[in-house]
Amino acid sequence: MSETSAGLHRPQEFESVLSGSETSVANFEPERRTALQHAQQFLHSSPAAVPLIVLVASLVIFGAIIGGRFFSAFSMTLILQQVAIVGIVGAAQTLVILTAGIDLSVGAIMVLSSVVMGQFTFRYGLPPALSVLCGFAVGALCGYINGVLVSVMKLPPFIVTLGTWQIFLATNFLYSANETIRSQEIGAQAPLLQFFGETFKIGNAVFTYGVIAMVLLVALLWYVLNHTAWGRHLHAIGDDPEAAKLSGVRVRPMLVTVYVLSGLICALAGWCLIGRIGSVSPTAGQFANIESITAVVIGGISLFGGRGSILGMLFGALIVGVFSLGLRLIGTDPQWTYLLIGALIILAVAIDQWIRKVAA
Amino acid sequence: MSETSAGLHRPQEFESVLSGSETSVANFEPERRTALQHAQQFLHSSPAAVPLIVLVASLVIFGAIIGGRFFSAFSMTLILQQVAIVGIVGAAQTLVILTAGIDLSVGAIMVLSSVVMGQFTFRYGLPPALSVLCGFAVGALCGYINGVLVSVMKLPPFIVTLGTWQIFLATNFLYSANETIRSQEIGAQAPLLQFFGETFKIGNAVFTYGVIAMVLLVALLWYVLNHTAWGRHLHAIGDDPEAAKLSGVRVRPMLVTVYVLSGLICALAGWCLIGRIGSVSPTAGQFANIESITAVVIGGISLFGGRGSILGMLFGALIVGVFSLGLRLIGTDPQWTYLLIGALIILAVAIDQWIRKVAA
Amino acid sequence: QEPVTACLITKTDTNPFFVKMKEGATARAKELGVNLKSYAGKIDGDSESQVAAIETCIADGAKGLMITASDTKGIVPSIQKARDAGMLVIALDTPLEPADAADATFATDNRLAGKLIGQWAAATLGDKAKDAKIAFLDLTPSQPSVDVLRDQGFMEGFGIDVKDGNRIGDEDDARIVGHDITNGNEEGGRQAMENLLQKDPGINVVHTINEPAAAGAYEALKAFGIQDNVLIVSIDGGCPGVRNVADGAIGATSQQYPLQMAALGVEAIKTFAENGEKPKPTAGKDFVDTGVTLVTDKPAPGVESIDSKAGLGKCWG
Amino acid sequence: MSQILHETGVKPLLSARGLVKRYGRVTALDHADFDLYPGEILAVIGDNGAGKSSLIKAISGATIPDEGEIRLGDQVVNFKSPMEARDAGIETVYQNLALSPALSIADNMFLGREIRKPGVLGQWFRMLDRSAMERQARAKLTELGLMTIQNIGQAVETLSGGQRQGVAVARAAAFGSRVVIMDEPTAALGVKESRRVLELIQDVKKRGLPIVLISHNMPHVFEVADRIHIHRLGRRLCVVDPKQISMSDAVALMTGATQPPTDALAA
Amino acid sequence: MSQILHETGVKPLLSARGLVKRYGRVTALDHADFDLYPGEILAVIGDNGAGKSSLIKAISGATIPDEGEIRLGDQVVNFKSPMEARDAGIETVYQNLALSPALSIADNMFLGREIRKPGVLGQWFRMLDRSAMERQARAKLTELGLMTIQNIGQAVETLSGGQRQGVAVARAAAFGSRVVIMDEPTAALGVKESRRVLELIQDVKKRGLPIVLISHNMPHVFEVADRIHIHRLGRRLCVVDPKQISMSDAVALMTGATQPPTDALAA
Ligand SMILES: Nc1ncnc2c1ncn2[C@@H]1O[C@H](COP(=O)(O)OP(=O)(O)OP(=O)(O)O)[C@@H](O)[C@H]1O
Ligand SMILES: Nc1ncnc2c1ncn2[C@@H]1O[C@H](COP(=O)(O)OP(=O)(O)OP(=O)(O)O)[C@@H](O)[C@H]1O
Ligand SMILES: [Mg+2]
Ligand SMILES: [Mg+2]
Repeated sequence: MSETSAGLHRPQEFESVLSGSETSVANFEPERRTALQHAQQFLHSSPAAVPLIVLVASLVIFGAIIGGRFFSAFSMTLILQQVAIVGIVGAAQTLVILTAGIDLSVGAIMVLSSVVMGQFTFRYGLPPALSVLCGFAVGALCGYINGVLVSVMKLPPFIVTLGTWQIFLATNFLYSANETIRSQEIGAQAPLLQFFGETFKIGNAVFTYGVIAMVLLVALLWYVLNHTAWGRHLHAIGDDPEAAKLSGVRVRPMLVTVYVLSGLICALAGWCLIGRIGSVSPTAGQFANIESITAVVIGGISLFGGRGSILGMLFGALIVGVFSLGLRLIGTDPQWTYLLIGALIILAVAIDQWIRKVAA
Repeated sequence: MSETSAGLHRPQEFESVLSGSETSVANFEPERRTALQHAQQFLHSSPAAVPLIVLVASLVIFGAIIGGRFFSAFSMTLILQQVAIVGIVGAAQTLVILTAGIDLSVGAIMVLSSVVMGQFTFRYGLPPALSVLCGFAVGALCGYINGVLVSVMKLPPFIVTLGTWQIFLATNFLYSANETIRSQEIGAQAPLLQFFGETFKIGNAVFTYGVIAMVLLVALLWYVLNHTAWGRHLHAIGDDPEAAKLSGVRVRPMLVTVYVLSGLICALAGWCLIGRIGSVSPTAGQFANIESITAVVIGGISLFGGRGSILGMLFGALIVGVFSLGLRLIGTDPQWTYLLIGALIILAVAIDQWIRKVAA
Repeated sequence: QEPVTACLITKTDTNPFFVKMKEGATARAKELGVNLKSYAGKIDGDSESQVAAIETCIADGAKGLMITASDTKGIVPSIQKARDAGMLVIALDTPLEPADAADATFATDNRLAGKLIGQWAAATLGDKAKDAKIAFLDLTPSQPSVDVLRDQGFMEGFGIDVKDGNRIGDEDDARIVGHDITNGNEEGGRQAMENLLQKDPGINVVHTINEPAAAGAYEALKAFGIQDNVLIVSIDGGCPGVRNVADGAIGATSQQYPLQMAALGVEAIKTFAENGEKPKPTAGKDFVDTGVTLVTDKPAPGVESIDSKAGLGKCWG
Repeated sequence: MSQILHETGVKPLLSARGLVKRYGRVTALDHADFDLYPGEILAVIGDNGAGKSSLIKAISGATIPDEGEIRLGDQVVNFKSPMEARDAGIETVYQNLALSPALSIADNMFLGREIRKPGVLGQWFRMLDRSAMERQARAKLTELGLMTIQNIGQAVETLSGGQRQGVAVARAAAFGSRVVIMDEPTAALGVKESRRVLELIQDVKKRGLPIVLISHNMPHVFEVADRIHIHRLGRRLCVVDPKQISMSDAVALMTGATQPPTDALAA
Repeated sequence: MSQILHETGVKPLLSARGLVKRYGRVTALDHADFDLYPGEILAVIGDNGAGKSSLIKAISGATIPDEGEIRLGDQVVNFKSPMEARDAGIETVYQNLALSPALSIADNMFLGREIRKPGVLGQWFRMLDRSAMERQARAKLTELGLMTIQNIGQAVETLSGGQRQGVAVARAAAFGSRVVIMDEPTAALGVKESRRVLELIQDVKKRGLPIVLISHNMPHVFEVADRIHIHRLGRRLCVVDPKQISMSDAVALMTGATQPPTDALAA
């Protein structure tokens, strides 16, 4: 092993044999794949499949138990109406959770925006369209505050939104002075605010514009998340923010954008909320954060970010809707619904874990 | 670079010069440390110092504004009484959060245990002492369910406890049939259940046994966490579970133990709750999870596990108590309290982050 | 001399009913020179916050406190502490259990309020009352006493056998389509109405626990296009509710008087602080009845009522 | 500006002067200098913690130095993010790889420089051209002869460590237009895999691109480097020519066993 | 049981037969065998992904193999956790170190084998004897001459990569009573730091303990190993004697360029 400059610019001797080595990378294939493994493989590659299957199964089961009262176009569209708000808020929550964050303040932003839309119209006499815009602006501002605290100050999203949840909610109560604006007044003076509550029928099926808004929003976000660079970047951030930054994703501005977008979607939910309950009430939407997280979790989206499909969230919300209506129609105590939804949440992640483990 | 067997068992030639290399490891010390850096260093090394400082500062400020009505032995001990339940539940939460988990079901376990203590005595006529034991058993069981789902099934704690929260709460309502057991009855037939509500006076200071229980519990856990192997292992698990496992910590049984312990502590909180509100009410404790997490966060314990002191949690709970009582005595709208506590949460982590960043 | 301090503790500070109660108390306190502090729970059922509030009042050296208890049994020991500290305790709106745990109770007769709308609904339907289909939109799963009193009062008024008068849900009258819970807000009202309509689309009478729930129910009926075939009755008498009566969304509502309750309470505390005199209950009842009036624009024979214009003059919120 | 060990007249393509970076109490870079000339392979060697990674992070925009100046060609540059450095033609393989585990190989290779569909779909709906990206990714990987991956759409997390390293190196080699930087690309690799990476480095050099290679493997360094930058205690100690110095001497300098001769010292 | 390349009569201290470990679709160990004789340094070499880490994880209790048998001395052992392997005297330095960043050096060294205070405090209150642990930790680190750490109470996260590796190696060397296993202990280390670790390995051997060393660095392997276990495609391909085989031949075997002679083949 004497070292001379002649030895430079030449590989070490033992490396010369490499030219003869096998060129294939070590590659282990399982002996044979069972049907179960095939199923796992399929479920692994399509993250929204499990919630879809659960949804269909629960529809069938409740349909079999309850019969036509449940299994009608009318009932089905009723579930859609009941789920619309959670579905829209869930879309906002999905964006945030895909970046490995969490937004506990969604419900507070929603109700604050709806209150602004109502109060700006009735307290200050602004034209409804302008008030709606102001509501969106407030939603965006709330989201911006969350986004800056998370991305620029680098604070954990759970804690940031735990704090802003209380702040936005208190602001809502202080600003609104707890005043409800009546449905009849809104209907008479500012029907635009109730736009998303308007219904139309196709046969027995009854739709509201709120339902349409939810479906379009989810479809749009699905497209954006899966077919644009922005969507890929969002997944990359949730996957590993450091890696995303180093491979050229502008993490900070992206995160701010995501939270602002989440705020805007919550404002949209606030507008739909006025349509749904008719009036503007500062006490509405108290459980929107838990309900939206529940939809996301049952929809198979990972709380650690980067994995899952927004369609799964929609199915998750619908599963909760089917259970709620189904159990009420059977006539069980409402507490049984909570109990079952709790079990469903745990089951959903357990299945998800199982698929991931075996099909890794 | 000819290779002969004579060359074996000898270092490569270029490595022979190493004997002359500097023996010190590269060591950078800052030119000079400012007072600020010294302060950061101190705060970094004692994680409970910041909340303690904030606590003292808020006591002084409220004392200055409100005067003797606030700054009296009576008021000070009143804060302790009001904080006792949150402090005890916060101790359970601290254990779980130190393992990088989170327990959303603490409040539900607490109230379910208290209902079991009450109903077992009054519905089935068990001796109160036995009912209390049953309450503890139920708390331990709930914790065991959480623990098994988290450690054996390897599901994320947030989702597990989101699910069990709803399950335990619904069980509580279904089992209790929403019945409150009146204080008078308990006082007459089973005063043991109200044990932790009994007061004793030292001068103007009024203490309940619940307060004593909280202080002793926190002191005990502080000792266990810092001066026993078990405590060190718990920190190691929160820090990096994989590393902990490989360096010889029994992660799975430890995690189950932690959740069971958390359940037991919640049962203790349930017992204290009976003492505090006098009666056994299935609707109590709805906010215990959020309040305990708030105390933990303000106390400077990292939600990512492994870092922070249980004393910080106690100070965090007291800070919230001081703010609540202080603002109520000033007579502000309660919503301002929520708003300020929200801001306090964000401030607390921001400070924590700053200390960690600069003193790293 | 230091001004008299009085405390007002409500179930929440977000429900308009309590907001107005607070306004009434504040206004009267200002007139009388009483220093009023108000507290509330975070949500309906949050008894711990109320306990903490009572303790604060004791620490604050208040002369009296008014409370709408979230947990009418559970709060009693804390109330006792306040009384031991020499305070006058007045239960507002919701009687404590036992009622004599407080020095006085200023309340609406909730069973009567329910009975009035029950009678009105029965009278308005006339013969059709025999095969009415009734939906009950209740408050929460825990059946708090207001819920029970109003619900069972309505049944008495309508002519339904209530069985156990202290329990909702043990009735077996075929006219009852079902009960669902609303949490007393619009959202819950709408969803509960939808669920019950799903059970039986022929519902024609809806008893609602309060006016926000009624407003939500009305939205649901409107979406089903059957709002004109259904009678909604409610209890509260808040201004939005009375206007809903005027607009025909609510058929009839029993109006209660929270501002007056609170104002009377403040006066009682002031009197007590000055000469130690405690308020006396209304003759024939074990509480000070602050009155209840049926408000409707379609008066029914045999049920005394005022119209919405008169109701609007006395409404709150 | 001294032009160490290089023919006078040729200007450095990428250079840095007086870079300082502090992390709390640690000074990772202590007035470090750096020069990379066109077409060369520059190795950077030094003890653990000497500040090599910090140096290339500062140069590639991954961290912003507290002090100092960086020049690309004739211009002073101030990269605020890795994106900006990339846009200026500097591609980096970081010590910790910087791949997104759940994204596919193609997605990873094109992260931050996605190709959109032509026409309305791409311009208005900003739709990604998946097939074009996959085609190009496959072409680049094949061209570099680095690996045999069946499915270009499979997630990076399903690849072996060696394959992942391959993807990262291929990405840098394929897209770097002015400079390619590699931080310990062979640290976790086996003999065979390391050899492939070294061959790749020489391929990239043949395409005329200069390369910065950080490595602890002396035989590798002496095999491929044109010049060796020795980093010590947060700064450039000296630059040596592997043809004129033995490995022993380089190691002695790097570990502080000897002091550099004055003529090799940096400015 | 063939006793490959070892005097007949001496029994292996630690051996494994037919180990199988599957991860989903990947078979990391495919009927792998293993033998370690008393007092020897056994190197394990192989391509990336050959299954070396999986092998030592199975032996040290970090994973439970799906099939196969492990013997320590004469006994069949079934380690359910790293703790059990440790209690049996097998200490391991894992590829990813396995230190807890927020705990101190002393806490890390004694994790899972803490010393309690003597008397009532320790027995009843289970109080840790901090000063004893710190004293012993310092003594062990100094004895092994591995490093110059000022403060034994400082958190591991404040140490450099080399220092951390040092703590992990020192822990294994200090507490291993029957076998010490090291998985790529020098992969991220500089020349100087690597040398220290190699010296340490030889020190441990002098104390009579057998060592398993996984490494991709051929010169290092050939310098210290008594026997070389060549791992390929999830199983032991053969065991060779570094005194009788050249590096080139070993690399050729490892990468599949040549097939092993039949007499070196494992059972
Ligand atoms: N993000 C950071 N935060 C705190 N300290 C850091 C950070 N990055 C690097 N350092 C410190 O800066 C010094 C230089 O680190 P750097 O990673 O540049 O060394 P290196 O020469 O690349 O070492 P190696 O050969 O081990 O990769 C080290 O002491 C390290 O601990
Ligand atoms: N926990 C795991 N889950 C899934 N696959 C795994 C896991 N651990 C190892 N593998 C797979 O098993 C195979 C063998 O891995 P192993 O880490 O044992 O290889 P190695 O020889 O140590 O490689 P290297 O030299 O890169 O460290 C690889 O294909 C790897 O991807
Ligand atoms: Mg480095
Ligand atoms: Mg390995």
